[in-house]
Amino acid sequence: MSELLIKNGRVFDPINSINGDIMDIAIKNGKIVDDIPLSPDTKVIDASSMIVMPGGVDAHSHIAGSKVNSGRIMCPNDGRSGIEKRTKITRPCSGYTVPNTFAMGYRYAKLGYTTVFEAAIPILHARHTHEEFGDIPIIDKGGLVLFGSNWQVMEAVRENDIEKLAAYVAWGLSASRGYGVKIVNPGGGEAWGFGKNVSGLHDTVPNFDVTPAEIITGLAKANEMLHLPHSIHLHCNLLGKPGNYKTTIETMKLLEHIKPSMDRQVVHITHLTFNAWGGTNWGDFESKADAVADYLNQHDHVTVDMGQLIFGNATTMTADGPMQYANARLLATKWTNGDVELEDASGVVPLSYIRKMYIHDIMWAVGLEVALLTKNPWQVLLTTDHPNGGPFVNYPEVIALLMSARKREEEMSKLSNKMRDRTTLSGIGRELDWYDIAIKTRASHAKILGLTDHGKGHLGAYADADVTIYHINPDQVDAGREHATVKKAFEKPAYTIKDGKVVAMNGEITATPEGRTFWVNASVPEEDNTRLMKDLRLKFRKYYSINLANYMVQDSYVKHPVVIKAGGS
Amino acid sequence: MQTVTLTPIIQSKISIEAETITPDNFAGKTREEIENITIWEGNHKTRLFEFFKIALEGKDSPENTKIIINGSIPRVKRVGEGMTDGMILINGDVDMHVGAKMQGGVITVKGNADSWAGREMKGGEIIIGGDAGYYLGAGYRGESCGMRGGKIIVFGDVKDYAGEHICGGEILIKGSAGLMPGISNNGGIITIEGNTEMPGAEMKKGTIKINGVVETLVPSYKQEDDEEIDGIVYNKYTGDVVAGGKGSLYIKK
Amino acid sequence: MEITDAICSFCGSLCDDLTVKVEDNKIIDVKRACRLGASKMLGHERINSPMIRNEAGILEEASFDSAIDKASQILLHAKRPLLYGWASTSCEAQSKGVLLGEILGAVVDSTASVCHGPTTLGVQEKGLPTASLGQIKNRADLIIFWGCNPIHAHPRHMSRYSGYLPGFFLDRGRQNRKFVTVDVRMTETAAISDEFLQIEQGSDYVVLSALRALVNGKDDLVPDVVCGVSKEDLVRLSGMMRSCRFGAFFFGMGLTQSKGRYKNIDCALSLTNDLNTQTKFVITPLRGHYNVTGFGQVCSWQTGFPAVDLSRGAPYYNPGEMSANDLLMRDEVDASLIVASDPAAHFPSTSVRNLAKMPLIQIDPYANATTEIADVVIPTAIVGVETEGTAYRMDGLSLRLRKLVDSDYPSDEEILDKIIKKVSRKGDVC
Amino acid sequence: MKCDVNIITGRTIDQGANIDSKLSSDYFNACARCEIGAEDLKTLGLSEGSHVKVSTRFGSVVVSLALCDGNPEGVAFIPMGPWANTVVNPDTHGCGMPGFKGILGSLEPTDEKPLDLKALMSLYRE
Repeated sequence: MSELLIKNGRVFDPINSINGDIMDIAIKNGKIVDDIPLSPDTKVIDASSMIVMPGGVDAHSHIAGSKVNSGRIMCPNDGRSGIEKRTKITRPCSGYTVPNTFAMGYRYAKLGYTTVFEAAIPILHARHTHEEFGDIPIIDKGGLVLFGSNWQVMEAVRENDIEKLAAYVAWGLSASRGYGVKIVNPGGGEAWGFGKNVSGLHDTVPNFDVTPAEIITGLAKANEMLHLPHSIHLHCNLLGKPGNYKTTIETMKLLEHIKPSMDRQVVHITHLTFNAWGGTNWGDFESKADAVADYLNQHDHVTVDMGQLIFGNATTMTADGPMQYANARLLATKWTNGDVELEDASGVVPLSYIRKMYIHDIMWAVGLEVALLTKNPWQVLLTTDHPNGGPFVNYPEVIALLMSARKREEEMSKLSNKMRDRTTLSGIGRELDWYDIAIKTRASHAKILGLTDHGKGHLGAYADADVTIYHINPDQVDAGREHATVKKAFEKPAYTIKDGKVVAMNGEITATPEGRTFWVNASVPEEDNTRLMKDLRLKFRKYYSINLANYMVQDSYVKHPVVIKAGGS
Repeated sequence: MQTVTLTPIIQSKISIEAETITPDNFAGKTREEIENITIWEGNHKTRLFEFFKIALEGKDSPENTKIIINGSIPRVKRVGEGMTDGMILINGDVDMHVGAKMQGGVITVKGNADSWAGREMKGGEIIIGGDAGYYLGAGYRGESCGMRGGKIIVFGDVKDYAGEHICGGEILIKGSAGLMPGISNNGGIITIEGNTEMPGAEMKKGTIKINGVVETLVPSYKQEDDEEIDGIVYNKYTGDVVAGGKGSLYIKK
Repeated sequence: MEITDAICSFCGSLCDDLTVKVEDNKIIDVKRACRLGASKMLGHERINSPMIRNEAGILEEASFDSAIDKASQILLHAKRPLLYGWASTSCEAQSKGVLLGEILGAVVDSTASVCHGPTTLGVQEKGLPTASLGQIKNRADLIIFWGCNPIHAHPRHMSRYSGYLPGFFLDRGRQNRKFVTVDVRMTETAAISDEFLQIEQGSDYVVLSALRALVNGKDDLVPDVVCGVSKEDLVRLSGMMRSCRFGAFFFGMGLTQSKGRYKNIDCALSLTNDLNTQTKFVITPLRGHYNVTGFGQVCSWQTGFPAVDLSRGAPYYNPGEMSANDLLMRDEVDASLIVASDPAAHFPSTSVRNLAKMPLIQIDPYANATTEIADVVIPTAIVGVETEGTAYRMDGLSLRLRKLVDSDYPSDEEILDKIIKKVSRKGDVC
Repeated sequence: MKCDVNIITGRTIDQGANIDSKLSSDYFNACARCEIGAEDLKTLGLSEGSHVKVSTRFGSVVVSLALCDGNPEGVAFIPMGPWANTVVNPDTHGCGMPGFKGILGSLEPTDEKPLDLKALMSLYRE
């Protein structure tokens, strides 16, 4: 029995429409409760003059698995940049863009985050992802599973057998102990199997006679047929190419007619920093964030995240194999590729985003423009697509940029003039408030993932007692002017509380409990499953390099699982 | 002027990590303070006086601080790491990473220096009277840049990968060099008076000049017209073409 | 009893299609295993009991508790302990090894440093353009074996992944594929290849550079003969590489141990990268022990580096300085713990001599050369036969090894855990 | 009589199949050997199975000779193992990997017999 009372904080809990009210938050046995009697054993945190928010939730980050580890192995130079010694309660840390697993957990917790989702897991490599999850302390985790170039998916789409497709999605989530459907450059991964790519939504995937558009709509239908808590999560075709905003908008349009099976978006399109681009080449490259935001302002079936670029080192990692090779050739840098049989591709390319290189400057602006030009704060999540746009430890920088037009102006003064000419950023006066930030860093993440009913992203009764308390008084700080103060406060929360336990204080780890892993177990009609298994048995016998019996992630790999049930009605 | 003399009293078998031995760190300190400076013997944290007898004269700023190591310290690593000014004189051999990340000042090694001497050096000068080991003036694993500035002179021979990833600065080797000196050269100048093997592979920019015999040249250099430098006629090559390189490789005719 | 889909824990191929027949808790037959796998599964003579070397220099049987106690005392008093091996045990045990390294302030290095360690150094220069083995099975119409002899070291590799089986895009298997072997001598692998390019020992870097020049259209720069290989042969090989639909480059110790070491890998990686401008090409190291890949993975996600010096409480990585042989050659190590490997059989004599001088603890199922110089010997269960655990295939795929028979021996993980408890201070993270 | 060779070491299937029974005679037979081509065999004036002393500047060892048609002249192959390791080059060239291949040395006939594993290892404990 542990009790904790957070007194007199200024609470921002957007899911419960609480906007800065002075309130007490009571915690009992790891959950938020309506009220607790103040017994002598109750620990009290005086949060007067401080901001209280639900623990941060990150719906899109690359924190574990084969790609992340490839990044570590190929970049010992990154490893040495974040060295921290072992302490009495923490394991040693390393890395900046690709921290070791321990640092991953500690740094998120120190930043006030308590739940983080890994955004790209090939089913075949899911065991590895869970092994790393097991070594990421403190935070709760879940993972999105790659389906976009999967043979079984493309065949079912080609046959227009959405029931079988749904059965495969359900099976794949179960096999990988995964949470949701991720689609990366649909069809492109397969084309990359022979060194090619797909050129757009309606290009035919070689050898499979389907188009990216058909893969996306097919998976969206299957996703809704299964009532999955999260929508499809999509990395669009042509990402990383000038002019791709058209494809991005076209992709959004493609899904207008699909009805969500629950109260959420139909599609989440990720890291807009990399696909709201105009121009036809790197010479006339420009931002088209305004066009994308216009579309978002008129449609509510789409949510997006920023994937904000952070100047300095990044390690790009994605299932978009062909894009990564193009990157590596363009930048003449290291390149790791990891095609996954029958399922997908991947690439890892370390790079640096450099101020005054106008392409990088424009990319930097795109993420901010999307966030600021889209009116509904719930529609755009704050992310850096860690570590693609930059490491997650820079979220406070992004928060300060969103809250302060002055900070943006200061930053723009260090950038190229082309950036001003080719983006709308300098004309945007909008400054987000604390409530908006609470939405963009936790509430909306949880809502978009479908986790609010599972205790995440809010401070209502029975929610997980994941709470962050920031050393900043919204009455006294004008975020627009005092952006440095804001950034500092978000860099070192006074308290991060996970399941009712203080895990970090003022940037120091105080406890290292093990987090949970969310996964979705969706049921499908037996007959669909029977048809599916017939296909899969053949695939394993002939084409996979391992047997079906050794494929599924065994339960022993999933520490503290939380199984969310789904399935057709 | 401040002069600190360190006389080795024990030769440790385990390498001592002593990145704390720099003029920057010694300047202005008393003898007792210097004696108590932290060094590491494996996993054991210890202090300078456990391994050195220390004599001190004067008290001054880093630029006017001279450290004399009176004897060989073949198991003391990282001496002079990151130093910005002043002088270190080692009257004998020194272990790995001497002058790593050095930014200024002068290090003189009378004897031999082990591998990674002048790793990622940015400025200053390292003079090695004897031989040097592997990776002289090179980089760290996975980094794209090794030495960026300053000068290293080795009077003896050096082993493989001298100046790997060098991006600036100058290395002069009076003796012979091992395999692949100046591999991935991206803007540094390397001169080898003696012989070497497979110089300059993947060179992008910079210059490598060899006055001795080159055992093997990688087959991806373009031969240009001969050039005369300081009265010596050289075969001139540019490359490495597989890296899109425009480096210059001079081999004495 | 028959156990199907059993995974072989011998080499980095991790074949997962074995059928093992068990009677009276003994494996009496193994189907589909190669000679290496079968020899392991069917068993060898074991170390019976823990042993401690007495003052007369003789190994004497001891209890597990006293052996663990003695081991812990040795490690606790060391200033430069080396925890080495890890290739033939589970990721779970490797993970304990890293933790023990943190607590002791030790160097934790694996057999990769005398195997594909240089490959990792090459990858750190250029990245690793690779693919899963199934991808190669389904697509590769050109297979290059460079400095490796899978017929000896990975006997089922060709039949399962890299040659004989039909794949989705190659329905006639071997007939659809060309094999090319590059080596300094005519090996069995070379003998069954369509092409054999015999090169001078130690000339790999130069030959690879010449191929790079050719692939990049710089034919005019390549001399008529490159280290004994005719330009004509090189032009033909580069032509095959450029015109295949999907090429797979496998390599072994012929590259990692020859002159230039990791620079050979670096060059092969660049060649692979270049070839992707014209076709699809991937490259994969043939990893030896069944879980040497796993150590690199575990150590990297836990510390950021594929091998690590934790002497100052924070991870430090620099092969050539903190690798087992560098430390041993310099006689820096003052105590060592050897887990699931046999450095006394596989290190140069200088290293072995220095290893023998200092206290040495061995954790292993079998008596081997290291046992002959060990001071404390602790026998354990065989992972993948007597105990479960995770292992990584050479292409980075993790698999769950099965337990096939019961055993009275504790696992490596359990022994390491006991040592960890003995050497930790109260309240420390572990 | 004497023959200069470039020595390479490496895996063989016999070495691998006996790797967990290193005290066995099968392991001894698999590893205490040196494979050379017919020309070198002729130079030495020896036949397969004869004992030969392998010497390099790092040490020497006595092993049995075997004929390997695949070996070009001047290349000697010794399976990886304790016998090979007495003659390999310990220098790691700054990257952790000793010189297991490309070691220059010589072969010469000898009356000595190869040591078995225990005898070989006991030298290290002296």
